[in-house]
Amino acid sequence: MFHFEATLLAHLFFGLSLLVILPLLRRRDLVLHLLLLLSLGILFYASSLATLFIGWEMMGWSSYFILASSARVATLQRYILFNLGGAFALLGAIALLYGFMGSLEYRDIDASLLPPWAMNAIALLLFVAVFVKSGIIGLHDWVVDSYSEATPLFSAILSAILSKAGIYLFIVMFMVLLKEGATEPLLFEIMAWLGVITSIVATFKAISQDEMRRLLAYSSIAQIGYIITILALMQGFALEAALYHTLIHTLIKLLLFMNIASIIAITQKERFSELGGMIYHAPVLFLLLVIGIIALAGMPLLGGFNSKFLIYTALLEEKRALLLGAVMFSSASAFLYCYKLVYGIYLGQRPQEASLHVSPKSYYLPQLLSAALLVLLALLPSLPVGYLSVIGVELGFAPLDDSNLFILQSAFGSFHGGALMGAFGVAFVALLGLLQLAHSKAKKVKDPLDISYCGEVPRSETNLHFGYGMGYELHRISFIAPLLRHHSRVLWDRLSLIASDFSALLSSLYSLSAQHVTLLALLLFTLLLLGGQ
Amino acid sequence: MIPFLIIATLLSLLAAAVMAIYSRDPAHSVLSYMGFGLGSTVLYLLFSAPDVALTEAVIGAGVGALVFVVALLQTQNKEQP
Amino acid sequence: MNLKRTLALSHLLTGLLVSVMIIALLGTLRLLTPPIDTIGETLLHINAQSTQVANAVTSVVTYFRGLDTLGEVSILFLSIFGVALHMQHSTRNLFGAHDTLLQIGAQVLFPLIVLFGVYIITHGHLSPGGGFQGGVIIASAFVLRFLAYGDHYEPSARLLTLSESLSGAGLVLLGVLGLLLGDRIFAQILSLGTMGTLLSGGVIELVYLFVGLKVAAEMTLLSQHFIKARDV
Amino acid sequence: MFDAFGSSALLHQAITLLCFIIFGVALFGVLVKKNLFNIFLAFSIAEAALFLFFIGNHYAAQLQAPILFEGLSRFDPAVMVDPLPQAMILTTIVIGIAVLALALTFVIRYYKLTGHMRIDEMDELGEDR
Amino acid sequence: MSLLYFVLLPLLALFLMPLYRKHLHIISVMLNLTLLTLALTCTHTLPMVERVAVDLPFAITFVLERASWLLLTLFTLIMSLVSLYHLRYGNDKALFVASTMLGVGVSGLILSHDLFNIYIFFEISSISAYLLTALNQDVKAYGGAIRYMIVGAFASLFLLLGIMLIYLSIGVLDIGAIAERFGLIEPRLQFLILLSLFIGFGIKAELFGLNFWVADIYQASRSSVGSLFSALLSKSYLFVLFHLTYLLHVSPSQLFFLGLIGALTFVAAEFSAFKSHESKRIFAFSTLGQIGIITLALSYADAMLSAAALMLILTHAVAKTALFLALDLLERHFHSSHSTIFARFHAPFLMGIIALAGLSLLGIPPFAGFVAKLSILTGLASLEAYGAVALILLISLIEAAYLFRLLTGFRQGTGKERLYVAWSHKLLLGFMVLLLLGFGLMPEPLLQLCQAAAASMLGGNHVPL
Repeated sequence: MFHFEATLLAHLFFGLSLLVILPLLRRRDLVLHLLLLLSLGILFYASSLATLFIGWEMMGWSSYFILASSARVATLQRYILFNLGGAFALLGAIALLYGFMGSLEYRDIDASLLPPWAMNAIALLLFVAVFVKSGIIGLHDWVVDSYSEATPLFSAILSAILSKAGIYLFIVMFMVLLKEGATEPLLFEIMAWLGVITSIVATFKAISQDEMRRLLAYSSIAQIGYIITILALMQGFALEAALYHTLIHTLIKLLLFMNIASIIAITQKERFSELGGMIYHAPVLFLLLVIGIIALAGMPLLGGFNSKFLIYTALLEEKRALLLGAVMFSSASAFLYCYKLVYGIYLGQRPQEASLHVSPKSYYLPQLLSAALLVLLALLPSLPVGYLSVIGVELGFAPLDDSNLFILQSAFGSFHGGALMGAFGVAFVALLGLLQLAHSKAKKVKDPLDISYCGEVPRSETNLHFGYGMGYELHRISFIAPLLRHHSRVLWDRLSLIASDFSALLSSLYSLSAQHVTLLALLLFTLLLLGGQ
Repeated sequence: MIPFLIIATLLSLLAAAVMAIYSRDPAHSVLSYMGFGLGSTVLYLLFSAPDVALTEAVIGAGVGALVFVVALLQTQNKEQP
Repeated sequence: MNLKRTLALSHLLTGLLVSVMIIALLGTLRLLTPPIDTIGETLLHINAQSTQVANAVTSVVTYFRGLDTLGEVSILFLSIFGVALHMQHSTRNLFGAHDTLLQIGAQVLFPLIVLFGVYIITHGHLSPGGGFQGGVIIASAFVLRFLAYGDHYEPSARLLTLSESLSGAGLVLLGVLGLLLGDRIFAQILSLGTMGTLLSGGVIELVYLFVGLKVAAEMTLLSQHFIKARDV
Repeated sequence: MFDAFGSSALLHQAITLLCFIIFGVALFGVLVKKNLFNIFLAFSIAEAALFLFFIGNHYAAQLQAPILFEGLSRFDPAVMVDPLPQAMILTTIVIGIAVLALALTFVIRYYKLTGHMRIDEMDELGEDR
Repeated sequence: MSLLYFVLLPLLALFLMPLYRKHLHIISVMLNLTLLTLALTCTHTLPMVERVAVDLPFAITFVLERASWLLLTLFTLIMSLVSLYHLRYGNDKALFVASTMLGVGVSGLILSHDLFNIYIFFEISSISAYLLTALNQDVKAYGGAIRYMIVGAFASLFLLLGIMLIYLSIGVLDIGAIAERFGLIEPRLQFLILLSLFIGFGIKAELFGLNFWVADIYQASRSSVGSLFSALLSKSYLFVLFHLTYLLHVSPSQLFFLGLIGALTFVAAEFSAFKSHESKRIFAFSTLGQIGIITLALSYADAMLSAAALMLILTHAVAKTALFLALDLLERHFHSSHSTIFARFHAPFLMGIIALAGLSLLGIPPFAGFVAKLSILTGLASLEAYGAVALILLISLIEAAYLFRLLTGFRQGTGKERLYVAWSHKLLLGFMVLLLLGFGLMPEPLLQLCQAAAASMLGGNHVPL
């Protein structure tokens, strides 16, 4: 008898949802947002597959209707089709399970009864559902489009919360319900590699974006790629690393998207090429963003490092050097887009004609909240570990050591959060001071037009800051450029084109004259009469 | 004798049907249709179904033909203005 | 020319299809063997006891399968209603003839035809014929007057609809009465006469009477609407 | 020469054959004629062919109409035609005429609205209309 | 309580029309509500068998068992809702006559157990459908009605052929008696009879190969009429078709063929809707799609799947009625039913209704449509028909694509007109959506009803004579 009605895992995911959605509630579309929250509650606290599916689908359509107020029709089509595609895959898996179990209650499911082919088929279908929701490369088009076309606040919800549903589904299905099933290990191997490939490709795509929210969308995809990779190891330690990263990523994305929402509210601009120099106008936002990107990059100063640390050690523990290398490569490349984010918006030259508005004060609250939590987690890295361990134990894995809140333990060593932060903070301040000293003598440029090189005199509308155009050169690198092309979009577009051609053909059948309709009926009659004898 | 009559009537019904359906002149069609109705009345009589014969005569051939004639007249008004 | 050829080809193919179908159909129908007994024969057996009606077809139509007849009457009603609805009629008669001879003939024939129709209806249980046939015959008397008098003769549409509706309602009520007093629709709630006499049918005669009245009104309406249809 | 038809089975075969030829001719008309008027006429004839087939297959030389009169005082299936098919056909004829009248009403109205009644020129329905 | 009242009362109301010709809309509501009450009072006396004419075996019988009761209740419910909807629009004689007769026709179709009687009701419902199609009295309406009549005449020819052949070879018309004697017929002839009946009912039940007329007819008629067609007409023919199929013990290969036809209906309809921009055509295609799924599910002759199919019939009927009635409101306002009108108005309540009913139609939780779809999928899975599961799931995506495209109109576009929706209409539409939501959240009672109905439909509903 297994009861899963109100586990800590569900509490964790639902708590994160509350953390994100409550500060963002607005009068506009309030009902739909509450429905979304309700659907998340249903999803996380379900005790039968049918209820789980109800939550999953409600989440899909309520977010769709919120999105529909701002997104283009093509984006909406993509959003709902991908989401429903995933949902129907889930439904297929549920139907298949029902065929063997005769019940949809969690407690009646016994995966050890499944024949291997059925288990693998179910696993594949569930993979589709999880991958679509997480935006694994090839299935990611809808993520980027919808994040960039949603209202700025809703992008935060989409990225911080809804993208985690796939992870929850994976944990519930594979680590709880189907743990006993004889899934082919190769599938998880493929999944691990898909995750890491996703993170690499998405990272490079993020670097080459010109739109702020598209960049963050790709960054989300990349981060979730890590989580997918680590989950595919199917180990207790990996599970906790994944949950930790989920927690951190939620906080980071809430912070960053809200930061960008503020910027959009102030400037009404979405692109790096139209922005710059915002530090003079909004220094507080700049500081918050810096906290966010330090955490995002996984540098050892803020909470982002903790989860990266766990991920690396988990991979090490499983002796997956190749995966580790790939994750590290992608993680290191992430610095580039972090840089673009901070430089492109806040530093550099300020566009001339910019007319600025005031950012709503309420946008600061979620940012401050998550920034504070990120700092706290940096100081006390083991704070959530106890909680996560309990979850791990609940799901049947060994607990982590959390005896000292300041120290994050792992099989390959540990670090002291407070000390590390202190050390890095001192080093950072020292470095900054040195730089300040070195630059104090530098000549200040009065007018950006003073710069000239190669005989070119830039005109006043020429944007000179470094964020602009950064990442374009990636297109010229022979082994990266193919990654940046829209292969999957071409594929899906072609598929929809085929469907619509087929549709045109069939619908012409439905505009036949009555005579032809009777002729066809007669033909059917005759053929059957001759064939059926 | 009656079988012979039945076959003969059926054959003439076939001719009437062809005339009624494939004639280019609607007037011929309607006339042949009436002929078809009368022929089938005869046939029903031969089949010892006087009730059906009477019905066919007044309703099938009678009302049917009336309806066709009137429809014909109603739709011929504009055809040659 | 090309179009013509396509047309000819499509006709040829259609003809081929139809003939193949008919041949296949006939090939199967060859196997048709008459059944050992049919319900029609059973009905024929019990007809003498249960209805006292000389014309077995009538007893089947009105008594054994009275529900079919009710359905048929309502179909007729529906169809005539549709015709009346979609053919707003004008006063202009399609046959605008004013032939005095025809008018005199119509005057003479009118009562005779009506009488004949009434005869057919009332003797439906004794001889061939019945409500439908008689009704149409009565209607034909009105149509004759139409043709003869052209624009100057028009039976009151209201009266026609009223008599149509009321006779229909009478038929249904007869059925309901059968349900309430007897045990089934169109149950014999009247006493039966002896076989072969005019008043031998009981309810059957009433059914045919209502049907006849209804059909007469309906057919008159139908022809009136068709003949006087207005141009749009 | 026609004595062979004395056996009712053969006669039934012949009736079936001819009725279905009429049926086929009418069906062909339904499928190829372009004038709505002719199409409904063809339907009416196809229906009539079916009726004839049905009634004809219940006929046999020794059978009388199912009506009592002077010479006949007892309902007996051995000498009378089955009354049920006749009742059925009687009903169906009336239904057929009712449908026909309605159909022709629609055709007339259609003609008065559009000025034609050719089935291959009916294009008022379909996408983007 | 006689089953004949379901036929006689509407007929009486029709024939007495001259007495109250100014209040037909009120009479219509009263009549339909009475019939609904009558249907509900029959719950405890099921199954009911009534011999209509004579006491000998093989007379006309009316039978109300669990399955036909479910459908009868549904039909009277839908008729009541539609007549309540029209209450605001005052007296409409043509609508009253045609819709009441349609009610008579479909009730008779599912009640009657006599094949020739079924033919009569078949014609009654067909003719009322022709009249309903032509209700608007414009070119489109007449064009549609003429098309419909040609196809319908063709269908009734074949149905008649089938009935005649049955009578010619076994001499009975009651379908129970036919089932008893059907084995006596020569197999090839058996096949021909089944085929003729299939063509006759299949055309009207809108199955693939025979349904290319459907979109035009829905487009030609009013939206509110579309709800009657979609919820009542096609479902009743489908019921009769499968009733006969189960009773006559058709061979597994023939059942498989029906399932194939169902699948084809589903696929072809959903794909055709994908490119359509006329909302009535889109809804027509979606109806066809659902009919395809229902046919597919029924063709397995399995208790659980049949229950699911009945459930789908119920939920689809309610959802489609809500959608069509909402569309009718729009059509009356914009005088168009092109899908662009969905982006041209602002009326939150109406938009909510359309969206929620659309979700139920798609089988998306938490609406009743989902329960039906889930039971169909689980039923198919437990029969190991995984191909069918995959097909339904894949093609449902296409359905989602076009339905959601329609719904996006609500949140897009500028310069929207405010649309006034009367309170009575809000109540009515809200009731339907609540019904869907309620049965989506608490499906158990309805599922039990459907299971009982499926059992009686499959398990030799052969009522003892």
